[in-house]
Order: sequence, then C-alpha cells, then structure tokens
Amino acid sequence: MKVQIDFEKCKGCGLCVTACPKKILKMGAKSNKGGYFVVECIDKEQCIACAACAYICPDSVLEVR
Amino acid sequence: MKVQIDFEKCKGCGLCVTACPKKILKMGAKSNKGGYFVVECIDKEQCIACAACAYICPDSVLEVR
Amino acid sequence: MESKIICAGFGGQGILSLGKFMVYAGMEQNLEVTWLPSYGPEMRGGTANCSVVLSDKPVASPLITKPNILIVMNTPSLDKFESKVEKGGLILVNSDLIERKISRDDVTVKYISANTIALELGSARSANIVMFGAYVKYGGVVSKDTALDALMHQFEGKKGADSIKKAFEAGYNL
Amino acid sequence: MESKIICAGFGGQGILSLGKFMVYAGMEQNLEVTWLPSYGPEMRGGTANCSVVLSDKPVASPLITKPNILIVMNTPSLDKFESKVEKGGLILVNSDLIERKISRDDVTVKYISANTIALELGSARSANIVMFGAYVKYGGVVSKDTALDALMHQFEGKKGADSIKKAFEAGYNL
Amino acid sequence: MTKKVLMKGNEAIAEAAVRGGCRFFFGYPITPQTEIPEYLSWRLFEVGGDFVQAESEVAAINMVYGAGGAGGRAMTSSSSPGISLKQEGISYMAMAEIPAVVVNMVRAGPGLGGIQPAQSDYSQAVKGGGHGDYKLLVYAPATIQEAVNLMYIAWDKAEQYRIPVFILGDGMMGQLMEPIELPPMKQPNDPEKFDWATTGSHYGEGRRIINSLYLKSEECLQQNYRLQAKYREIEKNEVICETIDCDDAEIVLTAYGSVGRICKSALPILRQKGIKVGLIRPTTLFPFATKVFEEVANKPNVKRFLTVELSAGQYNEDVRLAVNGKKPIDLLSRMGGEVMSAEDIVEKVMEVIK
Amino acid sequence: MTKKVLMKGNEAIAEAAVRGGCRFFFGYPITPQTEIPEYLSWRLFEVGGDFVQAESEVAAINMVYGAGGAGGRAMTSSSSPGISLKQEGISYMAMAEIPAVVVNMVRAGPGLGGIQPAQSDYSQAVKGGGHGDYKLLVYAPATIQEAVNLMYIAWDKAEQYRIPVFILGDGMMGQLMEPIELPPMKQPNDPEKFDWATTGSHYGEGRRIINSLYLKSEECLQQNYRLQAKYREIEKNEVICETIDCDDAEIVLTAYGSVGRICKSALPILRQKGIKVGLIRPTTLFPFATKVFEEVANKPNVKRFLTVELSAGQYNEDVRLAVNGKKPIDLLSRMGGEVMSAEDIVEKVMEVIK
Amino acid sequence: MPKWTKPKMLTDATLSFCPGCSHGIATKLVAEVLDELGLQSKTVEVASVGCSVFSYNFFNCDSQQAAHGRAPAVATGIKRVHPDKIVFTYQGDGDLASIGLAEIVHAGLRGENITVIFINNAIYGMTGGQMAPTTLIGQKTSTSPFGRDPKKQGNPIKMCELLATQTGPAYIERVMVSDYANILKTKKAIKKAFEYQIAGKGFTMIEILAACPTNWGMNPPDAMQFIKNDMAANYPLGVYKDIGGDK
Amino acid sequence: MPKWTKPKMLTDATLSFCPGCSHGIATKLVAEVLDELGLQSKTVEVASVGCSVFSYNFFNCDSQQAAHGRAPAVATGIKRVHPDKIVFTYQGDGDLASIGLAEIVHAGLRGENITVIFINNAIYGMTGGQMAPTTLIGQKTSTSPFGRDPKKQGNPIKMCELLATQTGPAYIERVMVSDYANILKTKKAIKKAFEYQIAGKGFTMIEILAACPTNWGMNPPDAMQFIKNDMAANYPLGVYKDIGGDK
Ligand SMILES: Cc1ncc(C[n+]2csc(CCOP(=O)(O)OP(=O)(O)O)c2C)c(N)n1
Ligand SMILES: Cc1ncc(C[n+]2csc(CCOP(=O)(O)OP(=O)(O)O)c2C)c(N)n1
Ligand code: SF4
Ligand code: SF4
Ligand code: SF4
Ligand code: SF4
Ligand code: SF4
Ligand code: SF4
Ligand SMILES: [Mg+2]
Ligand SMILES: [Mg+2]
Repeated sequence: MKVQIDFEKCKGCGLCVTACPKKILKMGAKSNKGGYFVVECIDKEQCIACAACAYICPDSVLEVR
Repeated sequence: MKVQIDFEKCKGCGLCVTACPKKILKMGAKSNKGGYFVVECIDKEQCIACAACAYICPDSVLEVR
Repeated sequence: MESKIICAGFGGQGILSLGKFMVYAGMEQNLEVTWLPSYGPEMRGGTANCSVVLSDKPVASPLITKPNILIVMNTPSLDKFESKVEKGGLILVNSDLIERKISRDDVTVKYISANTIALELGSARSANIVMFGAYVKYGGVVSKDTALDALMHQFEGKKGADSIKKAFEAGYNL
Repeated sequence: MESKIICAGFGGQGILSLGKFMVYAGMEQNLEVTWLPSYGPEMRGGTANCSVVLSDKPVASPLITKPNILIVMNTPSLDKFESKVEKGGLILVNSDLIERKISRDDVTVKYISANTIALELGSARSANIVMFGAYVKYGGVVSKDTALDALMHQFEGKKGADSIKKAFEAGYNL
Repeated sequence: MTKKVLMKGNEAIAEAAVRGGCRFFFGYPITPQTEIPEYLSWRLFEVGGDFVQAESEVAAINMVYGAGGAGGRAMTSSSSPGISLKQEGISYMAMAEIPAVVVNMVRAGPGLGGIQPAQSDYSQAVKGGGHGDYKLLVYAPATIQEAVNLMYIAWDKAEQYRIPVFILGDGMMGQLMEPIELPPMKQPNDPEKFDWATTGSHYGEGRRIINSLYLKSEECLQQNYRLQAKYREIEKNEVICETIDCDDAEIVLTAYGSVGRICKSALPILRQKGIKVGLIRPTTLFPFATKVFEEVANKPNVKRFLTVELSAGQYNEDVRLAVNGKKPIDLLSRMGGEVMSAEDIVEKVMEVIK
Repeated sequence: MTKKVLMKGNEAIAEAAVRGGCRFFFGYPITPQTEIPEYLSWRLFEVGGDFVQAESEVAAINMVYGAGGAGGRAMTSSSSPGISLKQEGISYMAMAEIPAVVVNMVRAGPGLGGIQPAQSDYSQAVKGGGHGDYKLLVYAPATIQEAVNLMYIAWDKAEQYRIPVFILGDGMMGQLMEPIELPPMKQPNDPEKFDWATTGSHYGEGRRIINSLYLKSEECLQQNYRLQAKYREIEKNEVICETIDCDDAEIVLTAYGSVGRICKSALPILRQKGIKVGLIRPTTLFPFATKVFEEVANKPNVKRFLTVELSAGQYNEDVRLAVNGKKPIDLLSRMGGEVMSAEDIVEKVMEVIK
Repeated sequence: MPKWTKPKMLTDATLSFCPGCSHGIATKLVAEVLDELGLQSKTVEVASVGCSVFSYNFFNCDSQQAAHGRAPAVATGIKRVHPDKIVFTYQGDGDLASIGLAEIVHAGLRGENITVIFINNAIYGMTGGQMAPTTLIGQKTSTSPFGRDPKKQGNPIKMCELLATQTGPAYIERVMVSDYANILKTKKAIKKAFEYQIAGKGFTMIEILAACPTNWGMNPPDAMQFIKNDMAANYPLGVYKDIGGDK
Repeated sequence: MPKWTKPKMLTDATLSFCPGCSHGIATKLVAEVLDELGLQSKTVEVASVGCSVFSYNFFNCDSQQAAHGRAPAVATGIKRVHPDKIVFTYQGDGDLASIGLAEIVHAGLRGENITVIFINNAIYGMTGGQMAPTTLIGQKTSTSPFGRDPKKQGNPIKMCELLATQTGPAYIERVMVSDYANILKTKKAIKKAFEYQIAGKGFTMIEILAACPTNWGMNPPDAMQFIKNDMAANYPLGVYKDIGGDK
C-alpha cells in the first residue's frame, strides 16, 4: 500500500515534499475544507515506504505501510 | 594610638581575638548595655596596627591608627 | 443612521482589512466609526470576523449582535451569522466559496463571484476589494468617490494599486 | 479568677521558658491557660517577652495589655511595662540586673537577686527558675507542689534537674 | 475527655492537618507561620507523606495544584506577601476545581509591612485576590482548638465540593500556645477512587483532564455557571457562625478570628456596666452569615452594630452588605500589627452608645 | 479640532502613555494587551525612554517599583493572570508610595480562562488583590478616547498622591479601533526634582529610602494612617462619574467601562419604549462615586437600580454599599467572555420593571 | 507491517498548530515513544501555556494544564503523589526559560524524577511572535522590531548549558527536528529520557530546536533550514549531561 | 595615617546582625569600596529580604528595599532610569538563588550594568534557620532536621557555575570572609566589580561564602572555620567569568 494521504487532515505545509527521497510528493491544486492545498503522490509505484514523509509530517496525515 | 575599642558597640563575637597575629586581644569580663562581654586589648604596646582585627570585626568596633 | 456590519470568512481572506476600508471611508465622510475584530489564537487557521459600525452619532456599542449588513466569504461564517441579520438587512455572499443559497426572504442578498472576478483582474488576493466595492454600492452609507479615495489612500505608493482600483470598480459595477 | 502575667527581659534569659513553666503548672491544676510570645527577628539580641494567662474560665484574650503580675529581668522591660500593671498588682524585679526601684506605690513589689542566688547554687542560667519559685510564692494561683511537679516534669531525665529544684526552692523560700 | 496537649498554634494546625489526612505539603518559609512547614518537614515522613520546601510561594501553590489534581491531600501555608504571590495559582485551582487547603497566618501589610497579627487580607481571601469570579471556602478560627477542628474537616469539605479551602488565621494565633484536644488520625482517600483525579491510570476515553482553559466564551461561561452554582450550594450548607446574647442586645459587636475572641472577653465587662451587648462571630467568611446578620438586624431590640477588626474596614463591608442599611454600624479598627484590647472595645462601645 | 486618527485601543493607550510622559515600560506579553508592549518596544526608544521585556510579570512589576521609586515615569500592562502575579508587587508599591501606572486589559477568568473581554477583576483592582489595607486610584474608561485622556493624566495623579494608578480596561477596548484625538506631547518631570526619589544623588542625612517595611507595629500603624489619610483625600478630590437622565428616571442603570458604553446605547431604545431610564457610569472605581449613588437613590422618582456587569456581581457590591438598602437593585451579569448587547439590557429592564 | 501509523497515544483531535509547525512533530514523537514503552496507562502529561496549551487534548492519557511557566512545579506535585507513575511536561521556551526559569532549575536541582520536553522555537508563538528568551541575536520579533540587540534586549539563554552545571539532572540533550535523520535522533533522545525516568534516575530534559513558520514569517521548508543553519549554530546539539548507569 | 576607620558609607546605625555574623563584614567591605571609589553621591543600593533587609539603614546612600527575590528587577528599574548612576543589590542565598532565581539569571543575561553582592550563608537566616538552596548535603536545618538528603531535599545550587555558562555577565567571582587574608581578597573582588560597572562592562556578581553563627549553632570563630573547611570545599573559590578588557 505504501504511502497514504488523509486528504482532510493535510495542512499543505510541504514538509513531506522536501523529505521524500524519491521526490514523488508534490503540492496539489485541490484544497480541503480547511482551505489548505493538499499534497499529492505523483507516482505511488516509486514509493519505497521509507516513511521519511510520515516522520516529518506534523499532522499525522501520512500513513506508510 | 594603635587599636581602639568602642565598648558599647562590641558584640563579643570573638572574631578579632582569632585574627590578631599578636594574640593581644581577649574576651573581657565586663558586659556592655547590650549584655555582651566586650573584647579587651591586654597589651597595647605590642600592637603592630596591622588592622587584621578591624577588618574581621563585623561591627566596626575597632579603630586602628 | 447607524450601519452595523459584520465581515466574516477564513483567516487570510483579508476580512479584517475589508472592515478597515469601511472605517476609513466612514471617517472620510465624517461619520463616527468603530472596528472590532475577533481575536486570539483561535483565529489560527480558523475563521476571522470583524464588526464595523458607521454612524452619524457617537457609537455606543461597537459590539454587533444583530448586523444590518453581513459580508460573508465562506460557508461556516454564513451558517453562523445568517440568522442574526436584521429584517430588511443586506447580505453580500462570496458565491465562489459559498455554494448554498440564503434561506431567508426578509433580507436583500447579493451573490458575488469575488474570487473569480479578482482572478480575472489578475490579483487573486483582492477578492475582499471586490466585496468592498459591492458593499459601497449596495450598503450605501458612503459615496463611491469617498470610498475609493479612502481605499486608494491605503495603497498609496504601493505596487498593485492599479489592480486594487480595478477590483473595487468591478465590485461596484456588478 | 484570671491571672494575667507578663514576663520580660533580654533574649537568652529564659523568659519564654519561664512563661511556659507557669502554663504547665496551670494545666496541672486544671486551669485554662494561654502563652503568647513576642516574636520575630526584632528579638535578635533585643528584648523578649511573653504573656501568660491562667484562668478558671476559657481564656478570651491571650493578649495582655494590663497585667496583674509583671516579672521583669532587665531595666528596659521594667521601663516599658511598669506603668501597665493593674492597681493592686504584683511586680517581681530581678534586682541583680535592675538597679532602680519601682516608682509606683499602688502595687506590691518584690526585689529578687535572682542571678546571685542562681550563681550561688552553681547554675548561673537558672535565674529564671528562681523567679518562677518567687512567682509561685507571691503570685499564688498554683500550689507549690503542683508547680514543682510541673517544673520537674520538664527536666525529667535531664542532668542538672537537681539544681533546678534547688533554684525553685530558693525562689519560693525568699 | 482526651488528654489536652499544650501546643503552639502553628504546630497544632500542622498536626491537625496530618490527622485530617494531609499527606503533602509544599511551601516556603515566612514569619509568622514558619513553624507549620518546620513541623511538617519531619512529621509527614512519619506518615508516609512527602514534604517539599518549594523554591517560592509561586512554585508551592502550583505544586499543590498538581498534587491536589492528582488526588492527594495537599496543602500550603504562608503569610500575607507569600499569599499574594499565590493569587494566580489560587485562581487556577478555583477554576480547575482542585481540592486543597491554603493557610494564611496574616501579618501586617501592605508591602513587607510587619510580622505582627493583622486581618488586612480579608478582601483578598473573601472577594478574590486573584482574577476572575471565584470563591474559596474561607474558615476563620478564633482559637487554636477551632483551628484544629477546621483543619481536620478541611479536606473532606475540599473534596466534597472540589474547592480550595482557605484558613484565614493571623500571627497571634500561630504563635499562641494553649492546651488543645487533638482528633484521632484519619486516613486520606485513595486518589484512584476519585473520578476526576489524574492518577496516571487512564488512557483513551476515560482519561482525566485538570484544566482551567476555556477559549470559547460559551464554554467558559458554562464553567463559570458551574462554579457559581457550587457557591450557591455552599452558601446553603456551610455557614458556621456563633451568636452570643443577641436576643436582648442593644448593641451587637461583630468580629472574626482572634478579634472575635477578644470581643468575647469584652462582653462580660460591658454587661457588668449594664450595657446590653451581643456578638456575632462568623467562622466561615465565605459563605458569609448574611442571614444571621439580617435576623439580628431585624430585631427591634438591636439598635446598632459595632464591627471590630484588624483592618481598615474590609470585613465591615460584608457586615454593611448584610445589614443593608437597617441599623447604623460603627467600626473599631486597628492596623499595622497593633491589636485592640478588650478595654479598647469597651471604651469604643461606651463612646458610640452615648 | 485636532485631526482624529484611527487606532487600536491598545496602541492608543500606549501612545497616550508616551504623550503623558511615560518613558519606561516593563512588561510581559499576554493576550489581549500585547499590542501595548509591542507598540512601546519601538516607540519609547524614539523619545529617549527605555523598554524591557521582563522575564515575567513578577519581575515586571518590581522593575516598575524600582523605576518609579527612582523618579521615572514607568508603567506595566498585562491581563488577568498576569495581574494576579503582580499582586505582591502592587501591595509593595502602595505601601512604599510609588507613583506608576498599571494597566489591566481584563480577560475571562478564573484560571487560564479565556481571552474574551470580562470585568471579573473588579474586586482585585478595587478591594485590593494584594495583602494589606491599600487602595489604588482606579480608572475604568468606557471608550478609547476616555482611555487616552486618562492615560495622559495618570502620571500627574500618580505623582501628586504618590500612588499607583490602575487602568481597568478589558479585551474589547484593547482590540477595538476608533478615531481618537491625541493630546500633545508632555515632558516628564525631572526625577531630581522629587524629594523622595532614589536618584542616586544623595548621601548622608538627605538620602532617600524607598521602603515598605515597618517592623515596629506602632510605626506600621502610622504609615497605614498616612495611607488612609491619602485615600480620604483622593475620595474628596478625584471622583469622576457620568450621570445621564437620572432626574426623571424610574429605573437607573449602572455600569462601568465598555459595559457603560453598551448601556448608553440601550438608553434611547428604552426611552423610545416609554421607559424612564437613567444611567450612572463611574469612571473612577476607587474613589467610588458613593455620593452620586446616594443622591440618585434618594430621588423619589427613582424606583430601582439595575447593575450591568461582566462578572458575577463584584461591581454590584459597591453599588449595594452606596445605595445602602434605599432602593432595590437587580443585576444583569455575563461571564466567561460573553458580552451582553444593548438588546439584552433592554430585555432585562423590561423584565425587572414589570 | 506498517512502516508508520499514527501512535495510539495521540487522540483523533486535530492538532491546533499552524501548517508545518514543529510542535506537531514533537508531539507525535513523544506519543510514539510512550506507545513503544507501553506507558499509556501510567502516564500524566503536564501541558504548559504556549501554542501547545491544548496538548491535553492530543495526548491520550491523564493530563493537567499548568499555569504559565509552572509545569515543573505541577509535575512535582503529581509525581510526589504518584512516584510510580510517569510524569512529563511539555513546555515552550517562553514558558520554561523566561517566566518558569526558577521552576525548571529547581526541579532539576531536586533531581525530580520527571521528563521535560522543551520546545525551543526562539519565539513566543501563542501570543503572536514576541521575543523569547531564546530569540537569536539579530532576529526580528514584534517586541524586538529592529532585531534583537544584546545591549538592548539581552542575550539568548542556553538552557542545556545552564542546567548541566548543576547536580540533580540525570540526562540533558539538545536535538532538532529539521529533517528526517534528526527527527529520528530526537525520538531516540526522548525515548532515553523516559527510560531514565522509568529507571528512577532523576530529572531528564530534551531541548528540541523547533520551527515556528508563522511567526518567523517563513514557509515551513525554509523554517526547517533556519533550524539547521541558524538555530543549531547558536544552540549546539549534543548530550550535555548523562549520569549513565549511576543513579 | 589611620590603618582602619569606619567607612563613611556606613551610617552610625547599629547593625541588626547577630554577633559574629558575616553580613557585618560584607556590608563594611562594600562601604569601604564605595568610599575608595568616591561613589557616595552617585549610588543606589537595593536591599533584599533576609537578615540584610535593613541594609538601607546601614549604607549611607539612596536605597530601595525590594520584595523577596526581586532585587535584580528593582535594580534594573532604577538603572534604566539612571544609567549613569551606580546600582547594586545586596542579597542572601534564599533571596537570590531560590525565590529570585529567574530575576538574577535574566538580569545576568541582559548584561544589566549592576553589581550583585551575594551572601551565601547556606541558610535562611532571617526566618530562623530553614534550609536554603545552598544548604550543604548533610547539613541540619529546621526544615531538613535530619540533614539535607539530596534524594529528599535536592542538591545545593551553584550560582557562579550556573551564571558563568551564559553570555551577559561580565565578571563573576566566588570569595569568602573566613579570615583576614580572604577578607582582603573579598574586598578586592568587590572593588573590581564596581570598577567594571563604572566602565559599563555589564553585570557583575560577587558570591561571598559567609557564616550564620546563630542558625548554624556555632560560635563565630568555629563558624569561620566551617566556611573554610566545608563551604569552600563545596563551593570552590575563584573567578568564574571575567570578560576583561572587552565590553
Ligand atoms: C501568567 C501569564 N503570562 C503570560 C501569558 C501569555 N502567554 C501565553 S503563551 C505565552 C508564550 C508562549 O511562548 P512559548 O512558551 O515559547 O511557547 P510557544 O507558543 O512558542 O510554543 C505567553 C506569554 C499567560 N497565559 N499567563
Ligand atoms: C514573598 C516572601 N516570602 C518569604 C518571606 C520570608 N523571608 C524573609 S527573609 C527569608 C529568607 C532569607 O534568607 P536569605 O535570603 O538566605 O538571607 P539571610 O537571612 O540568610 O541573610 C524569607 C524566606 C518574605 N518576606 N517574602
Ligand atoms: S514513504 Fe518515503 S518514498 Fe514513500 S512517499 Fe514517503 S518519503 Fe517518499
Ligand atoms: S507534511 Fe503533512 S501536512 Fe504537510 S503537506 Fe505533507 S502531508 Fe500535508
Ligand atoms: S591591629 Fe593587629 S596587632 Fe593590633 S590588635 Fe589589631 S590585629 Fe592585633
Ligand atoms: S570582632 Fe568586633 S564585635 Fe567581635 S569581639 Fe571583636 S570587637 Fe567585639
Ligand atoms: S504560532 Fe508558531 S509555534 Fe504556534 S502553532 Fe503556529 S507555527 Fe507553531
Ligand atoms: S541569623 Fe544568621 S545571618 Fe542572620 S544576622 Fe544572625 S548570624 Fe547573621
Ligand atoms: Mg516558543
Ligand atoms: Mg542565607
């Protein structure tokens, strides 16, 4: 399953984007109810489940399996 | 004039006695109005005016000239 | 004459500034004015609102519980304040961010695509200026010229002043 | 019956203990008692005093402004309290440390060479016990036996108990 | 009758606290109450409790907050300037509903003032020296025995209402020795039995939160309503007040604490002089004995009141509120650590009735 | 007319302080007053003054003690919990007679409470939240303009009486913006001209001592007499109180600060409904406008009072003391940061008069 | 096997922090450690006054909210009643190093057996960006608008250095949450601190260099760089005290 | 030429200290230094709460009595109004290191240009002998009646060591008044501190190991030996910080 994003919880801070060694996370164009633009995974296949993104995310938005 | 003792100010703590290199100060038998036994100089001649007694006296009882 | 306005929306939408524009305009027109923001850390990422009073007598209470004008920039704010508007009052709705319609029929309502308009004019952040223009038109206690003067005064010497003016005009001319 | 006593003197003369001896004696005799010391850092090297009340009814006020018995161990204390003693009251004066005489003639006065007596008995520090003995004799609300019992109870198992007793007797038998 | 023991007020208060179940003391030295911590610094270890000399009064009151919130029977004691430093903490405890006991052996103020007895912290204790609308359950004992008895029940009341209990004493009471009867040893409640205490045993839904923050004003209002309802309840149940000879009195003295005791000694003197005098001596200052005053003020025999206090009229304000204009009230006050005697009171009575 | 400027309450207060001669600020951030220190953190340097963000409110008030005692025009500001921490220092300042200004922009309490406006620190400010018998000169402005005017004279009054002046505002006033007229710049007095200030210039006989310690109770009493005499003087000279329409009123509203302002807006609504209503709005809380209340209470047309306040009845106690049972008094109160509207007041009036 | 899921010691409440705030990271790390050490039913958290004031809503255990600066005193009270339970404070730099300085130092001197999580973000976050005791020289804040000048606004306080000089503290380390690797180090340090507490070794404190993007006026990734380049340069990372095996 | 006479900066008031109390010595030394530096008409003393509370009666200059622990804050207030005057505090260990810890540390961090005379007598003298933050391990006091046990009553605080870790203080030295030679050294240190203040170098503190014969239950000469043998062993003498020429 690798990385999973909880759309409503993301605050769009962009920290996970900087953390991902595979550069597969990027800020999306869609905003959630909180008005935040939510991060997207542009290529789940490449995800190595390293959890760097999950560790840096302040809001426990990302789950990595 | 060497060491001079202000009888009423002395609190009889005995610190000057321990400080005098000439051992010429000793606790006296007379008490002042405060009820303290006042220090005495037993041999003014020997006083070298080193002021060790004056420096250690907490109550500025001793004057050394 | 006492105009009691509540402006409400998300933090970051320029809600507090919108209120200040009204106040400056009111002052320019020699009205008595007050501006009271909601404040504190609960604003962080949450909602923001302010109460503005424009009056020809000294303002007794700056705290508005029943506005006669409501300007709303998001749905939660509409939910919160819709019912409080006085009968016969005015509601200006930013229809770009609020999908639903007003349910009351005893108030005047204007739906304004403030974000779209602002974006079209090339200044995405001036949706609040568009709303201000609309307010001057429909809220009607300050003249257009006075309001525009007061507004432009705030942006004097700053870049983008031109697009501010455009946004105001667009709002006013809806 | 209410006996209101002030004991006063230098710090270090056992003034507070003197008051406590009275209180213990009073308790032994099933009287109501209170003991209130002067307190605080101003006592340092200065004067000490305490107020003692012995009564057959609950003590209403432990604070004594007009004692009927005054026991003084130094001149400043005599100066301070002499005039406050009630008419017909009693003043016990430690004449070893107080040179002057009492100027009033409406009170009973006993002059006691408490320090001399104590010194003669070989316990320079029990001048206060001598005064206590005299108090029991002249102050008269507790019996001699009860007072002595109560006193010795305080020194139970301590060395020098014997000379305490002697000092008491000396004071009592003046 | 149990054997009476002779004890200094401060020590008796400390021993009574232990017997009343107190197990934790946090405090800082200050005259004239230092014998309380000194006594407890060895006594609490004997009963398996703990004693911490805090770095300051501010730290002390917040340690009490922590210990009380965790279900322990905790107390602190101090005197006037130290109590002022505790005001923020006391306000927190009131809002967070922490059961605990705070003792103030009042000394002369304001400022560093003096160390002699005073009653000039009345308003601070009763009206709220800290911020916000709160009340403490305020006991003002007149004798050491009464202080002992109140200390003994203090934590029961504190836990019953989840409220800080405040003992308003004074320097005289702390230093005084008199024979007292000590109550038997009582065991404190097991913290785990409280449904609000943060004992560290709770996880998830049932977890306990001790808190005084309510950022949403509606919620803050609700918590304030809760507090006010509790205060009304306490007003209904907890008033303690002694009334003497008011049935035929023409002049009624009123005083609390040590001064109440002094007033008592003035009564027989005045009666002997033929003056019909009574006394209202409240033991609780909050809840205030308003009804007692109302009833006495309504008696036709009562012509006037005389408030006697060691402050500029702080207590007298509550007397005036309770009497509400029905009868005239005079004030005999001393300040700065000076204490009036029974004779002073007699003199004042003679003056006001003529 | 001078040109009016639009300013936030907190900033206007800060600017008015500077114009009133304030040169030293010592404080600690807390909502909703932080704009005061933020403004002064640059403004004071422009006028040759100094600004210190203290390590705590406790440190801040003691810095003010030092600076004020040295003859400087100094102030601190805070909000409820922070003001509680300053109580010891305020009591010291009262006793040592330090002229200075303390601002409290009151928020909801008790405890950490909330940050919305409240008036629940009334007793603390007026009755003495610190220990001992003392009073502050307490101003409660209703509008920013009034706050500005009071700040402008605050140090003059503080120095005239050698007393701490206390400004009791609330969160709403601090956050509100309205156009105000600013007074002209005033230069502070030279500290060397005071005969009490520790300017460091004095040696031997004429040296200055700032102190609140009086270990001998007779001396402590004398200093307390001195303070009380000063307070009587202030009561004689310094009452400020606005009275509206009491001459024919049947019901008289009373409120202070922001609530006084809201009450004003209820008056025309009520008059329109045919209700004869008046208002007493005191600006000084100490000294209290007792005489004004007495006179109004004595008017035969006045049937009753309605106290309106953002607390559980703290202000109402002073109203009751002043009215002294002459007329019935009702209370409309809000707590927790909730603020009543003019409509709420109208509703309450309708309810109590029927 | 999941590589990362939300720890059970975190409730479902939305964190009240701004986007990219390091408080979120630190809170999560503490929760993970408590999970891993199995401390969920024997822990009391003490929340302080600052942006983390609501942490009693986030940690899934018993909790007390303490007055500003007094969390170590509150923790002392709790720990004395329940010496067998785990007690920790979560404090900001204003709370711990300014108003609460006496309380933290004396808790340290007492060797109070508690753990202190100290979030140093060089700013008063909650109140909107005033100067903190740890604000760097030159840093602009709303009460040092021209940049902190040591002559006017004094010098930044170094808490680890200060506490390490005293007897009482068992373990003191400074870490940062600027990036993945350092976040893992931070977690390790936090874990060690709690292990020391379990072993009864005494006072432990982890100072975490953290970002406040909002009041620093930076976007979160830049703020992380600021931690690494500026904060860590002024506040050197490392172990300042470790009594190791002895108690 | 007189070898020693009472300094003019001492008034004629009888010192309120017990016989043999080190406060008398320290007070006198400060007065001598002020005399020698000619500071009599440009000095404000700040008295603290402790046995030295009446020092405003002893120093022959302007003076303010400060609330317990707050002397550094009061001194800050005075110094900001009169930066050209000399301001010093005279504080005990309870005052400075317990209740007033935050104030002294932050005055140090601000580099407040004041001089602090810190009398460490390991006891609360004024209130009758309770444990001080500096009470030695094993020392009996009225609130550590079985001797200070670090597990129960915590560890003694070392103020010079603590302050020396921070930027802000200019000069910090620990001395003692146990004997003539050390009294001269103490005087020298005090003089240097005031000279630094005159030169505007910033915060200076002299910690003086001192005796409280009364509450130590010793005669004064024995108490002096206790300073030398016990106090100095736990509180090493020496210069802890000296920025020397730079400001
Ligand atoms: C006694 C008191 N003073 C001041 C405040 C206001 N206040 C709330 S949080 C805070 C500072 C928070 O800064 P910090 O501790 O660094 O935490 P952060 O928000 O940066 O995480 C202040 C001053 C308060 N609540 N109580
Ligand atoms: C707020 C406050 N708390 C406590 C006290 C009581 N108090 C007076 S002096 C003192 C301690 C003095 O000890 P220290 O500072 O070491 O001075 P020393 O007497 O030993 O010279 C204390 C606790 C006080 N006056 N004010
Ligand atoms: S788990 Fe690793 S690789 Fe996958 S998205 Fe997260 S950071 Fe990138
Ligand atoms: S780190 Fe978390 S909150 Fe930030 S953008 Fe990524 S998923 Fe969203
Ligand atoms: S001056 Fe020197 S020699 Fe003379 S008495 Fe004093 S100590 Fe002794
Ligand atoms: S040192 Fe001074 S006080 Fe002590 S005995 Fe000698 S002269 Fe007297
Ligand atoms: S203000 Fe700063 S510290 Fe507070 S939540 Fe926002 S980013 Fe975090
Ligand atoms: S109690 Fe101790 S410190 Fe105080 S004056 Fe006496 S000897 Fe000196
Ligand atoms: Mg911070
Ligand atoms: Mg000491």
